[in-house]
Amino acid sequence: MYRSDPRFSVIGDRLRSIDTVLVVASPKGGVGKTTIAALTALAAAGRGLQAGLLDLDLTNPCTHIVLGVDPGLELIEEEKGIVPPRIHGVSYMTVAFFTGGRGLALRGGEATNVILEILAVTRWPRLRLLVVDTPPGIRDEVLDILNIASTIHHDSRVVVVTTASRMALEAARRLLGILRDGGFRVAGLVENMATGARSGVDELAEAMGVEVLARVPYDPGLEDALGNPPALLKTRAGRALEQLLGKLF
Amino acid sequence: MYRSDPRFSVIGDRLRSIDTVLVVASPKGGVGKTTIAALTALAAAGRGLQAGLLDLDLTNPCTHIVLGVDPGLELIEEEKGIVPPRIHGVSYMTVAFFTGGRGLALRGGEATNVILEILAVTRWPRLRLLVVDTPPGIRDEVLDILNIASTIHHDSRVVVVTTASRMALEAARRLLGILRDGGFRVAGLVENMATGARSGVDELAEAMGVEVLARVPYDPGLEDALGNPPALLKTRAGRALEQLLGKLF
Amino acid sequence: MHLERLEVAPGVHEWALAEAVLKTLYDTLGCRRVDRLVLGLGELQAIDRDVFLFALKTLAEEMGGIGRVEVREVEARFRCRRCGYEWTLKGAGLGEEEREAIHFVPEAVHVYLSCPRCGSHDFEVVSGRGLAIIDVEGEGCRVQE
Amino acid sequence: MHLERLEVAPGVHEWALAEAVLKTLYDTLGCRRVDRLVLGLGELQAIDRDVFLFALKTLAEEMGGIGRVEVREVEARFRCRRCGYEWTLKGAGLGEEEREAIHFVPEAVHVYLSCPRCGSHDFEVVSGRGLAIIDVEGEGCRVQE
Ligand SMILES: Nc1ncnc2c1ncn2[C@@H]1O[C@H](COP(=O)(O)OP(=O)(O)O)[C@@H](O)[C@H]1O
Ligand SMILES: Nc1ncnc2c1ncn2[C@@H]1O[C@H](COP(=O)(O)OP(=O)(O)O)[C@@H](O)[C@H]1O
Ligand SMILES: [Mg+2]
Ligand SMILES: [Mg+2]
Ligand SMILES: [Mg+2]
Ligand SMILES: [Mg+2]
Ligand code: NI
Ligand code: NI
Ligand SMILES: [Zn+2]
Ligand SMILES: [Zn+2]
Repeated sequence: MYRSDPRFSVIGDRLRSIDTVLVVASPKGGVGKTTIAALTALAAAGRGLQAGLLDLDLTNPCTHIVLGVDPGLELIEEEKGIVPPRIHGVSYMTVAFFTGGRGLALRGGEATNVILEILAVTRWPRLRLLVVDTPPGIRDEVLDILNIASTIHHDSRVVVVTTASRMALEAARRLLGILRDGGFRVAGLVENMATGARSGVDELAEAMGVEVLARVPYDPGLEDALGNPPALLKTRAGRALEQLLGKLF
Repeated sequence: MYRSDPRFSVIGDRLRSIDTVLVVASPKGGVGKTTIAALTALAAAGRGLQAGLLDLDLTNPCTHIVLGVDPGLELIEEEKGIVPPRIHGVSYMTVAFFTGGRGLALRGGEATNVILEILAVTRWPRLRLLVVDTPPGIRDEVLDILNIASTIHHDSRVVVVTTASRMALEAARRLLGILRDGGFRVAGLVENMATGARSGVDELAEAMGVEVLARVPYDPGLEDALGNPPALLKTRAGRALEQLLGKLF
Repeated sequence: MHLERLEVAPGVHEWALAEAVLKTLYDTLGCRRVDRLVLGLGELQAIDRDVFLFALKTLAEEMGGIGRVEVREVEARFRCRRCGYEWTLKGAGLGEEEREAIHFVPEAVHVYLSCPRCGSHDFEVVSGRGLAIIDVEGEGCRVQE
Repeated sequence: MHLERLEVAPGVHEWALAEAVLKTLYDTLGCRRVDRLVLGLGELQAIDRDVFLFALKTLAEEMGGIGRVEVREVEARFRCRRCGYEWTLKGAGLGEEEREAIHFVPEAVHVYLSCPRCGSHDFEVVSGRGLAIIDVEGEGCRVQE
């Protein structure tokens, strides 16, 4: 239980300035969690919504690569906690600020420590939306943010990202089963690298009783736009996220 | 330290029948670890080498999807331990035998427990090669198998898989840094979904002083061949793994 | 898919556990002879006691032998990491095959159980997981922390 | 990339820690008044003591106040999970910026240190990680396990 941890009691307060926490998840790597999480936050900010992005892929954070940030301590401001820097309008927090973007080998409970530390210290401004990027797997990082958000926050939702690949679908099914059993609020599925054809994603959505919120097409230009948010928002992938925002607000 | 664990002392014996342990790794998901690990084991068996495959992606195992196995207890044989079933000639062990392929939510040290349990109980036959598939991230599963293999086994090597994507390259760089510092034996890089052009993979290999062992082309037919090992070995990806085997033996 | 082995033999990874216990006693703890051994056997590790004790005696013969062995069952208890609820295996309604899976890999319990109060699969196995050496008496045994 | 904030203010997440300690005392432990408090301050959490104590006193005024506060430093010790070697922070040769990063997120130490014997970044932080409430005396404080 977290409750006896001195940091836990502060976290509820810290998250109070946030209307909606959106956890972007899938146990399968490479389906587009990071890309979709970062683009969703950028797209929301582009629409004038106060948006934040929190990278909880602690051992291998990648959102700074999408945002084009060279991560380091010089980006954060200490003021009775840490005020996250605003990157293209997005209030941004990542463990990479503290690791300089190097790989962080973490054991079990250490991940929980890092998450509690970061959540306890980060002073989010008023946000309409905080998007949380998570690592693949069903490990401490994912379990912690689900527990914390569903226990402490009044409006937290999970977006499950998948492609039409069988391995990705199976991974999404696994997570959706766990979310259903735990009564977590699932916003729905996002199909990434979609071809437009009806795919296993539709079958999965029906079987699990969730909605397909958006279909993000495969865009060969995305790789070159990494690190350049304005260019990213102009890719087909970036534009497709309007669909997701439309379903959320 | 593992040494005080009753299972640890057995593990050394269990791995003694194996000539080479090949750990397939990258902190980035979706770069092709699972595909390459499974295909390497299948290709080796196809060449008449005694080969094994161990899936350590504990919370989200996927090798059985590649091999076309419906995982369950009925596949394993108990005989003073567990004798792994042979699938298309590959001695195969996965946590999915015990979870029926469902998602397994694991906390920190629980992953270590599962790995020690499986390694202590599995009676590998004489193997020329055991390929180990690992989850993304730099967490207990990866750290454990690296520690165990490098401490207990006389010939363990790590293959780092990457694509030419910036996020994948950065992830590979992170892992290679950790492997170099720890003096782990790195067999080299495998470039997956390669286009044939010179890519960031070559630069990374030079910068980190490792070899590019193989280039596996992107093969749009791979998805349809999943679950069908003979068909998988005939894809361009399958054939490209000959290159990897050639470098290993 | 074709399988080259399909037979299933029942409950004999007891041998692997027995081997592990003996290795710990004779290698790790440095025992030269074991007179008395107290083991704590977690409920999740639902092994066949007779097979296990037979394996222990048989394998011990090649080493320094083994004296009196006492096996204490440790009840499985769980605590939800989301809501804090505690419960036990009794009445959790696990099927035969699920128990069999869990006896191989106790952590597989996270697949088959979820918190009776909030449904979370994220819970702590407070007790009853594995096999522990609770006490050992004999010659040369260095008992570690 | 353009940043809307680039200024850096030094060492004041002491306020966040002070707030966390007070919340634990007054909310979790149910204290109505705190007369004496003993804190263990991990070396990795290298906070500015004066700022921290000032924050603690200041923030406590809105609550039931705080009496005598004793802060004990706890040395950072590491143990390699691969080879078992143990070492301390002294002489580990960390730079200023590295220490600063670690003071925010102690686990970042895994990036900046590796085992002096085998080079592993996989080591245990045996002690000296965080901030712990070692002892508290006052009115209404329920001290938990
Ligand atoms: N819609 C898309 N079109 C083209 N490439 C994409 C798309 N979505 C993601 N990618 C690329 O796929 C790779 C994996 O995406 P990423 O967001 O890192 O996935 P995850 O976070 O789930 O591991 C990255 O190289 C990314 O640039
Ligand atoms: N060379 C390739 N050509 C086409 N698809 C591939 C190739 N390698 C992997 N894939 C596909 O990419 C996805 C991710 O591969 P996977 O092996 O699961 O990666 P990882 O294990 O690193 O997460 C899978 O859907 C897989 O079928
Ligand atoms: Mg990601
Ligand atoms: Mg920098
Ligand atoms: Mg994989
Ligand atoms: Mg089955
Ligand atoms: Ni058995
Ligand atoms: Ni500070
Ligand atoms: Zn619960
Ligand atoms: Zn070491």
